[in-house]
Amino acid sequence: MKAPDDPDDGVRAVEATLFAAEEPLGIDDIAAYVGEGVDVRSALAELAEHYAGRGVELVERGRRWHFQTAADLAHVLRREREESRRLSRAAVETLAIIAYHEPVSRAEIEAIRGVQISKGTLDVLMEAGWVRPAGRREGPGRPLTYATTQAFLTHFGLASRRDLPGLDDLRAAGLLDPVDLAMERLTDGDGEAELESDAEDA
Amino acid sequence: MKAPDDPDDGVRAVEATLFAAEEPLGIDDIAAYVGEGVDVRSALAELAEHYAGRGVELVERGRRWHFQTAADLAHVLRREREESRRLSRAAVETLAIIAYHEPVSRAEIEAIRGVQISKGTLDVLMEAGWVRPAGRREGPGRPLTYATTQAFLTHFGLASRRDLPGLDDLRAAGLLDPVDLAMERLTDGDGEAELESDAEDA
Amino acid sequence: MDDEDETFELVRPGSDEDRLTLDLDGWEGPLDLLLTLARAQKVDLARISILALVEQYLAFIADAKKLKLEIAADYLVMAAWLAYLKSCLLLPKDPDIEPSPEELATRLQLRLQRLQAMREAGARLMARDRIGRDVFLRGRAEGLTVVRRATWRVDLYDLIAAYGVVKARTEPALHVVARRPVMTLDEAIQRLERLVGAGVEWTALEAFLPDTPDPNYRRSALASSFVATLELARRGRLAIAQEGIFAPIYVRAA
Repeated sequence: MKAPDDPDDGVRAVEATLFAAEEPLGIDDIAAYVGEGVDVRSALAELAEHYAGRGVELVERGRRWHFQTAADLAHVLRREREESRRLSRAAVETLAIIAYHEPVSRAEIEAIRGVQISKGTLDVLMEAGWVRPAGRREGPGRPLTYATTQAFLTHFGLASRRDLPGLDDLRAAGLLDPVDLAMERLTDGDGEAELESDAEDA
Repeated sequence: MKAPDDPDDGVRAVEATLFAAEEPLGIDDIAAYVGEGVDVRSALAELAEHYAGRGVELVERGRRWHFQTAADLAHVLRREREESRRLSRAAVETLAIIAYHEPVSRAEIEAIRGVQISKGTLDVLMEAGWVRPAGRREGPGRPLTYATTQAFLTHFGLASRRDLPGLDDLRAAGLLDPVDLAMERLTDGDGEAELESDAEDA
Repeated sequence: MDDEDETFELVRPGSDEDRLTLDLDGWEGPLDLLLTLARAQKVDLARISILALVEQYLAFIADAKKLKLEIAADYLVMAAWLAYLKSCLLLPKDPDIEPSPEELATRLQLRLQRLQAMREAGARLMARDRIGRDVFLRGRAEGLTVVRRATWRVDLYDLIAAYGVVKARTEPALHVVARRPVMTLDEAIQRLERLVGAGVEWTALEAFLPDTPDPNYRRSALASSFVATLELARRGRLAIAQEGIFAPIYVRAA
């Protein structure tokens, strides 16, 4: 029965492990299950190729791997149009600001949006598991900063933060720099501005 | 990128549907997802053949279909992890009482300890393989008694229970001096889970 | 008013509320409102006319007031600031004003650009193939199991020491108390009361301490006797005198 292109047992073991897993696994996690003798990295490459173009695909999200259905089959699988968790506009903007600026303090988020963050906004994002506190920044007031999580990458189908849509363009246009810095650039004209991460004008 | 043997969209839709399904699906269930145009039966046959010999298999049980990891890989999906843990003080005391007084009932252990033992304590000792049930004692209530095992002797490097130091030996070694012992326990400080505030102070 | 109609539509797509009941809740603050108005100019934010935008904002607020809509304070603060900016922009240039109105206008423009950029980024993020909406994980994953096997760390010494503790705990240990080199408070009170008697001479407290070679007992006696003097003084039995902090303490019968 076995065709010549049938997978070896190492590949089969990685395949089964990822199929059975309830959450995305890193290479080390997989290795802990399949054992020493298996080259997990090359098995993953082989599997990704094998599943490409099928109804189920192997994807990497922030150095973790999982199987998911192919995006173009969404119409088949979508049971209801309604999104289970519909984010408020404030939450969407806040999430985008954190993702594109992380680590970023609350004051910086508020400076960009021009309004205070209402109480529930960050909570909702943290509850969804997309945002986490990312330590305090050295400096006046030692503000707490926020960053996105592994689950954020997984949920939004990003292999890494570099995959954020339009990230390079935004960076090139200076739109991720604070207003003060952009102002300095405009007035100096030489583009050599000192990086100042602290809050913009109110 | 597409190889000639790549699946058509009908097969892909059936594949994705079964992958995402929360329970095994009958042919009608699948058809309800993938729509009229798909020959579900032949798609299933194609998928079953495709997955044969892989780490994941398509199986039919009572006219319902689902994916499952290959049976021969079951051992991969579970792994053991050894955790070195410190035995709680309650467990050590209970073990010591059993060793010195076996066979001994739970009520007797509690009488000797002067403190009740929690449900899990004996379980832990039996799970470790050091204590075994040693029959019921004739008398009121016919209580179950406990004794130590060969594994207990092996672990503690004892040829037999007679090798345990007697009370005189303990006294000579200062192990019956309550002040010293209380001090030792205070400085031990390994965060006992069991709360035993009574009877410590001399 | 026609302009504003369009604006309401822009901001609140799908809103079927009667427009007369609209207030400013539809906007996430004055910057958001400004951005909406700016986008109605249908030009690149980089080339937008700040002056025209200011006019629009002020007109909008004025209309909202006419309709007696509730206007939050921060919208009014922004209106006041924009009115100031407008007057500065229209007046002849005054080089002494820092920052210049042009700089303020540019800053406003930069802020609008940044908010706009993040709004678009958020929309693109939400439009991605998201798990549970567009792509799906395995519905009934078997799950991976980790079997934890505990290996217990305990040695023979722990065992016999534990037995010693149990025995010590359940056997009465009276001898311990008797051996303690301690003078109790009661003892000290009785002793001091007896020794001071009716003596009216000021006498150092130390003079009343027992003659003992054991420094621990002496320390205990000193502590107990000191507390005893306080207690006896409270009862009106003796008087205490001390010239300064840490100076010798004197007592006599009261």
